[in-house]
Amino acid sequence: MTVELATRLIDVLGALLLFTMLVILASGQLFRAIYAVALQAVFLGIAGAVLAAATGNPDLWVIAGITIVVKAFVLPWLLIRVVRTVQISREIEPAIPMTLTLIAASGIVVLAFHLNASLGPVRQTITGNALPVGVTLILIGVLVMASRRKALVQMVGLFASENGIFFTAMAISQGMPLIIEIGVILDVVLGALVMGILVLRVRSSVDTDIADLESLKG
Amino acid sequence: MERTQHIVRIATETGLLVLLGPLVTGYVQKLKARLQCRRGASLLQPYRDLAKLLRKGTVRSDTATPFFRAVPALVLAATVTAATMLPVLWAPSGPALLPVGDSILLLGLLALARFLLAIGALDAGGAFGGMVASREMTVGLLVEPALMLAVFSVAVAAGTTDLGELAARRDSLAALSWQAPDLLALFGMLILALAETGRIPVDNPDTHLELTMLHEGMLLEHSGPGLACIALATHVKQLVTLTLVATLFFPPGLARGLAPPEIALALGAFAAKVLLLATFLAVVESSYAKLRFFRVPQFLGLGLVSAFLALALRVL
Amino acid sequence: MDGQPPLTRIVVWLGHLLVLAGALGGAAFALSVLAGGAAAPPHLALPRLFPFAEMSLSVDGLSAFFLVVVALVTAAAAIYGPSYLGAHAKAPVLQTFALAAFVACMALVCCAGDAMTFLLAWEGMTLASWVLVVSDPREENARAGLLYLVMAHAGTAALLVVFLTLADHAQAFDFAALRSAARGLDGRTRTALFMLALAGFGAKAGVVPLHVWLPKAHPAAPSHVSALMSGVMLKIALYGIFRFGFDLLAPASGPLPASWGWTVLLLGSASAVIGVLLALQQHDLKRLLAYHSVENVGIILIGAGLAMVLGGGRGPQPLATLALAAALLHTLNHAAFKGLLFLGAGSVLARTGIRNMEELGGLARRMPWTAWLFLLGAIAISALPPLNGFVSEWMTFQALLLGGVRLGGASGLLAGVAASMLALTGGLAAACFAKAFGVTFLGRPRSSHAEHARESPAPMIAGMALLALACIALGLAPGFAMPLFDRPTAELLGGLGASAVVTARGPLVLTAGGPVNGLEATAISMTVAAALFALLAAAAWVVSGWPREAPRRLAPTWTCGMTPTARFDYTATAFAKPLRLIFAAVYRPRRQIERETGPSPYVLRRLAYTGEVVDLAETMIYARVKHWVNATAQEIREYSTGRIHGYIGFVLVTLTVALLVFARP
Amino acid sequence: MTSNLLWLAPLVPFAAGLAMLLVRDRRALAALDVGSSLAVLALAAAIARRVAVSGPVSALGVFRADDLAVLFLLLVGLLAVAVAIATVGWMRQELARGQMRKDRLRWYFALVHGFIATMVVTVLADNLGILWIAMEGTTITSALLVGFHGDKHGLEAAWKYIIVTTIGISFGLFGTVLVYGAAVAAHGEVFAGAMNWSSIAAIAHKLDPGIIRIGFIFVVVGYGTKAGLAPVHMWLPDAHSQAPTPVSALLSGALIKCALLGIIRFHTIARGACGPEFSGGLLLLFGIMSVVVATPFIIVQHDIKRLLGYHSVEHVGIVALGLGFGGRLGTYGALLHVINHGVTKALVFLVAGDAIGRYGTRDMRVIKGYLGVAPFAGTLLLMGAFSLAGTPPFSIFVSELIILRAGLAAGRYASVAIFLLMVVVIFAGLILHVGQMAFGTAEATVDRQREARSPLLGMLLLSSVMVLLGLSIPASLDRLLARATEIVLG
Repeated sequence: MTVELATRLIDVLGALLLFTMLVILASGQLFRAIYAVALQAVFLGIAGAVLAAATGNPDLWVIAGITIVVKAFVLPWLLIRVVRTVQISREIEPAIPMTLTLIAASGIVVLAFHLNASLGPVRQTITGNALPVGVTLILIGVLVMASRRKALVQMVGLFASENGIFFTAMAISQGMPLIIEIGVILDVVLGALVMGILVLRVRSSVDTDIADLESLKG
Repeated sequence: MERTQHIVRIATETGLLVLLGPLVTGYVQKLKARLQCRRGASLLQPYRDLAKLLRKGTVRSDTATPFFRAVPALVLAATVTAATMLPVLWAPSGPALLPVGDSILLLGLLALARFLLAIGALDAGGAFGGMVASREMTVGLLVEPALMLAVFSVAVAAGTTDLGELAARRDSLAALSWQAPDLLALFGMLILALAETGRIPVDNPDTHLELTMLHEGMLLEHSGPGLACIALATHVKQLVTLTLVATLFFPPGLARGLAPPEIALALGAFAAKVLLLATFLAVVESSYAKLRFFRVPQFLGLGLVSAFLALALRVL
Repeated sequence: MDGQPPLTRIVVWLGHLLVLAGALGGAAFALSVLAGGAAAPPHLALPRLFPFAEMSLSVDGLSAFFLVVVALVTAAAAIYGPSYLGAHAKAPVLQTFALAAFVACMALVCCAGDAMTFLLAWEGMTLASWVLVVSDPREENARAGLLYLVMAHAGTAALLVVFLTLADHAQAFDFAALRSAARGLDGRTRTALFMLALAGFGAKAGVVPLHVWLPKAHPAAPSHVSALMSGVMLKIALYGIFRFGFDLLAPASGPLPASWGWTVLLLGSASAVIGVLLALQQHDLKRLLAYHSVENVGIILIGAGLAMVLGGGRGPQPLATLALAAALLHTLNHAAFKGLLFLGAGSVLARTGIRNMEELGGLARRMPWTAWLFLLGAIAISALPPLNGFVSEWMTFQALLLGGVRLGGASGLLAGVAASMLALTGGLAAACFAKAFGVTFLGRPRSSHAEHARESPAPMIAGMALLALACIALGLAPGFAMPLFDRPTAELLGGLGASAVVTARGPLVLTAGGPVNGLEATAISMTVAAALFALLAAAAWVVSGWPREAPRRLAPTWTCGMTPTARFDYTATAFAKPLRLIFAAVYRPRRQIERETGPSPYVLRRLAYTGEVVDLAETMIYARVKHWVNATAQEIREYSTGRIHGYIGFVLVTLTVALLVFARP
Repeated sequence: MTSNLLWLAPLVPFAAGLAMLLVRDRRALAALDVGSSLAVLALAAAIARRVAVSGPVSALGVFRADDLAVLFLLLVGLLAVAVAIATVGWMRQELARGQMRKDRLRWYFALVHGFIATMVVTVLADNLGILWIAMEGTTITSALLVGFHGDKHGLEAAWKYIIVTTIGISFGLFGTVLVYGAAVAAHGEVFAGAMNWSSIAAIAHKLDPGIIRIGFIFVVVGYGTKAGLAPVHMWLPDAHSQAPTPVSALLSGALIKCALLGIIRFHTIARGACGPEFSGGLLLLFGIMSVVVATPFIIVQHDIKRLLGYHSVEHVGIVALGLGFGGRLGTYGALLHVINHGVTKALVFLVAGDAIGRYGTRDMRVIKGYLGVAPFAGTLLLMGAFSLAGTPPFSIFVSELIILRAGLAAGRYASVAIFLLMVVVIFAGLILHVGQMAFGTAEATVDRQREARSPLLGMLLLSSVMVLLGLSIPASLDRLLARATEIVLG
């Protein structure tokens, strides 16, 4: 596995990740968004494998494996279970008009790649377009959270932006130390669990979506 | 020796002012009567009034405090102490050996007399005392600053506020010869003299209608010897005011030494000046009507503005 | 102290005696320093509390003089306090402790040798007096206390900037370093710093645009504390102005920048006239006295401003010293008679529980000592001859006339305006206190409380008598007090001490060393004038009271034949009516009369009059600023919608903007 | 220099937390709570002595205690003890008032100790990844605590808290990744301890400024959200007002400071890589925005806890301002302000909690005459309010003075002017509200029971520290602050 091949593969995977991000952004159905996030995690795992092969760093294999197991299966399963117990309507209502979010998303992509261009010689250490793609994924993930009404969609957006971070982290010269990666993934899972508890607690006590509560202001 | 001669001089000048005070009032009353084609009381009538009052009994208000009895004596004392500071016959040569006071202290003492009279009027309680005290203080707070400004406009040129020194310098220094500021100051002083001596445009000395009198109102509750003291104080105050105007604006005629002809000349000059000003008072009294009280501030405002302009012109 | 448990009484008495001892000790120490002539000011280094600032105390002439002022009124208040607190106290022990802290802080501010001690003591003084203002936790006291705190804090913020800029240049906090650093600064920054310091200290001294808190806060405190606040705390603020104007920010040599002196002079004149005009319309005894503090601060500033203008060679040196001596003497005088008046008002409040003049009256017969001491204070504050108020005003007039006006040109005219303002103030003050004394103490009692008033206990009278004595002494023999000002004037203006200009031979004779444009001709002698006055008064008393058999009769006051009742007496509102007409532009009077008539319109059953006078500074500036601040705050508050999408949106926008703006090198 | 004190410090509260899950009785839980907090403080003091004697100490390659960390550790320890003492009495009152259910007590204490453990790890972490993980840990534990009461408002606040701060922290992670990448690039290959702050700070000048600049922006916005810098502060008033009082005290007092520590760590790296102007300028901007944005909300606020929340935003802004002014003085003042504000804010939160308990409402217009109801707590409330507003005899005045002087030294007159103006306006607003609360007369319905001893003890501990720091800065603290400043300035 030569370095050029790895770089080209990473670019392809980066493009695929961007595509799945746009799918989440444009999706009207909750389940479609959840499956897109799962798909994103799969691509992430593949990227991890590619980098592991290119750099021969055994840790990356472990990380790729964990990513696929946790992020592609555990978290989506958790989301789906919450959706089923909560029996809410499956549509995603936008808080901000769709056209506005699409314009913002494109602006973010332009900003990310412009930033990447302004970087100096350090760019070679990050294989391929990992940095701009990572930044784009993060910002569009947050944009999804800001522009969708439902709590679950916000969780989806959060997972998507975390995928962006992992993608860049792995691409940066053979990824972070193993225990850090595992710790981060553990934290993400714990965070998701707590969010799930909160959504269920509100649903059972007040029967409105937790994201609609806005009585604390001023 | 120098000091005793100085004391004798002051004593005679003050004695002169105190004794001639009632005479000037008598003269003004007489002149007013003449102008109104009446014979009028004799020139010595004020002296007879004072003598009569000294002999009469006193009626005192039941709400008045012991202080009320002390007011007449204090008012007379304040007015006569003010009189000691005026150069009537002699202009002092060098720095005063035993300085008593200058023009600011004089005006301060007159203000003290007015304050005590007002307190006395309030002490007796009742509507008239309060009303008159309020009006007298209002007139006072407009007249006092104007008088001070008029005196200042002359003092600034002379470089001192001591009246004796000022009169001495007035005729010696060429710089103090008559200029525009002096004219304005004199005009202002004459208006204020009317208010200070309680004459027609501001206050009517002869009326008995409680609502219109200003100065007389404060004497309402006093009687007997107390009233005599206050009446005398009023007469002396009138003469002090006229002498102040004379000292500031008509300096010639003040004697230097003790030679009898010099003193006679000084006495004559003093008499002429006082009679001139007294005539002015009488003429104004009989030719104007009394202003409604709330119009008086405009009238006095005129005096205040002209005094201030005198000071301003002196500076610019 | 009758109404309190024994233990509290002992603690309160002990506390106050401690304060008295401190005051006397302080006075002795200060007088020794003042008598010390050119000896180096005593310097005491304090323990190093803060690593970056070395704290020290140093008492030079100016500090010593202000210590004397503090000691004088504190002694009187300490004697007066316990018996006042007994009948009137909400938390006497707390008030005693706060009083001790308050006085200690004031003394510390005077003796502070460096910026850190000064600032700590300055705010400590504010906090201690705030505790005293709100010690009686009624609603309006809390609000008054709040306004006071906010104004004081804003003033301190200004001082902070001045001190820290100087400290930054000097890399040290003590005054010597600040002084040398200030000399290094260019003229413009020094003027900016001085104006900032003037604003900071002006807020605390109650100079006109910043005086709004004073009439609200001072009356709220217990009366002996009001006396301290009005008599002394305002002076501590003036001490600040003197310290910065003449000492810290002054150039190494030559005259102070002209703008300083004229600003202070004009602020002083404005404060004097507006203060007394507003005081005239007040019917609450203590508010009236508080407004008068604004007036007297104005008079002091006129003297100080003039000294700044004439100092350093721009005008004749003796006159600059005279102006400064006049300002310092008036500081002492005002401390004495304002303290006396507040203690008098406190004694009336303690006995009748009423502060409103309209409901008092006839107290002179029931509380003779308080009445005549209050009258003495009234004569002193109205600048009437025999007493000390007149002396300092006379000296200010001399300095204004012979120094200011003779400068000629525009500055001469400005001095002329100041002189006319000062003259007007004297007249207005006399009218105001004729009303205050007359309506409160004379005539018939207009309420049951006034009817049954009894004289205050001895310690309260003793407190008042001490200050009255000070007024009389300073009034009759001011010449002897002149050496007190030698050291401060010599230090601040250099050259002649005050007594050289104003010869201290018994009577106050204004002679300079040698003729300076005719200066030596003006001489008055308060002692001789007072002796003459007493002699003549005795003579008149004897003549009018000659033992004669003439009948003496008591009769009701003449009211056109009707039997007079308390309703006949002239009220304070009526007394001040002519002035409301004359100065309508300043007061903007508003009145409302309800007339309830019987069957025919001419049968009047009930007539209710409510009149109100407006403090222009308050309505024009403060009400508007408060309204604007609240309105904008309310507007901004609408933006926080509480929706989580907004929160996330802000995070996203902040990040993108930061990346766009800052990411590029 | 390794010392096993370092990994013991976080372990003690964590173990105590687990132990508490097994205990049901309130008194035992309280005893365990106070005991473990005292242990944390003791360990902190021991570490402080060790570091003072022999310089920075590290353990397990992951933890490292330098003077900066010790400063924050002492603050966390002190607040933990004070809050634990206050919780004893507070919990009894809450149970009596039915606010807290008995069966959920052990979860509450366990979560509080989990929260303290994660904060200790954050402070002691040398590895930036561990720092992030611990920060995420604090978010999770405190989110559950914020929503502990289970009412609608509590859950809403918890949701906003966890979502917004998790986004913020993920930005922080991305920033950490970038800095790590730059470090690896500068070093040529992955070296041992590449993610340790000490090693990165050592080679800071060799790092590529471009990527560090982007990384620092992500960190400032990320950890800034957690610290409550405006305009990303909006979750803070909601979370601090709905959390139970001791948790609010810990949140405002300690947690915000840990987030600031994160920013300070990266501030040092950024100073080394791209010079002091960049990171200082950014911090100054955020500081000014925080002070300006907090002011209107403080003036027209009606809810006492939201008022204190916004006040925390202002004071975080002041610390950022101090760092922004930079130089020895600015940093010294900022670090001192961290301590002062932590102590004072915790005190005022505890007193506010007592007042809310007694009056049953948070609306300051209803709470009247608190001085009459609870004299000691009322006086402490006034003292705390004056201290927060920056009046001298108290500590915050000293640190604001130093920061002001640094501002003037740095020649940034405009921001000093804005800062002073806002401080005066906030002074007016705060004293107006607290004055209304303290004075006047309380209605009859107010709970006038005698003040419980333990909350008072906790409050007195904090107020004594506040007054002590107000009147003087002890020599030992001064040395610690000086050394910490050296570390921050690199």
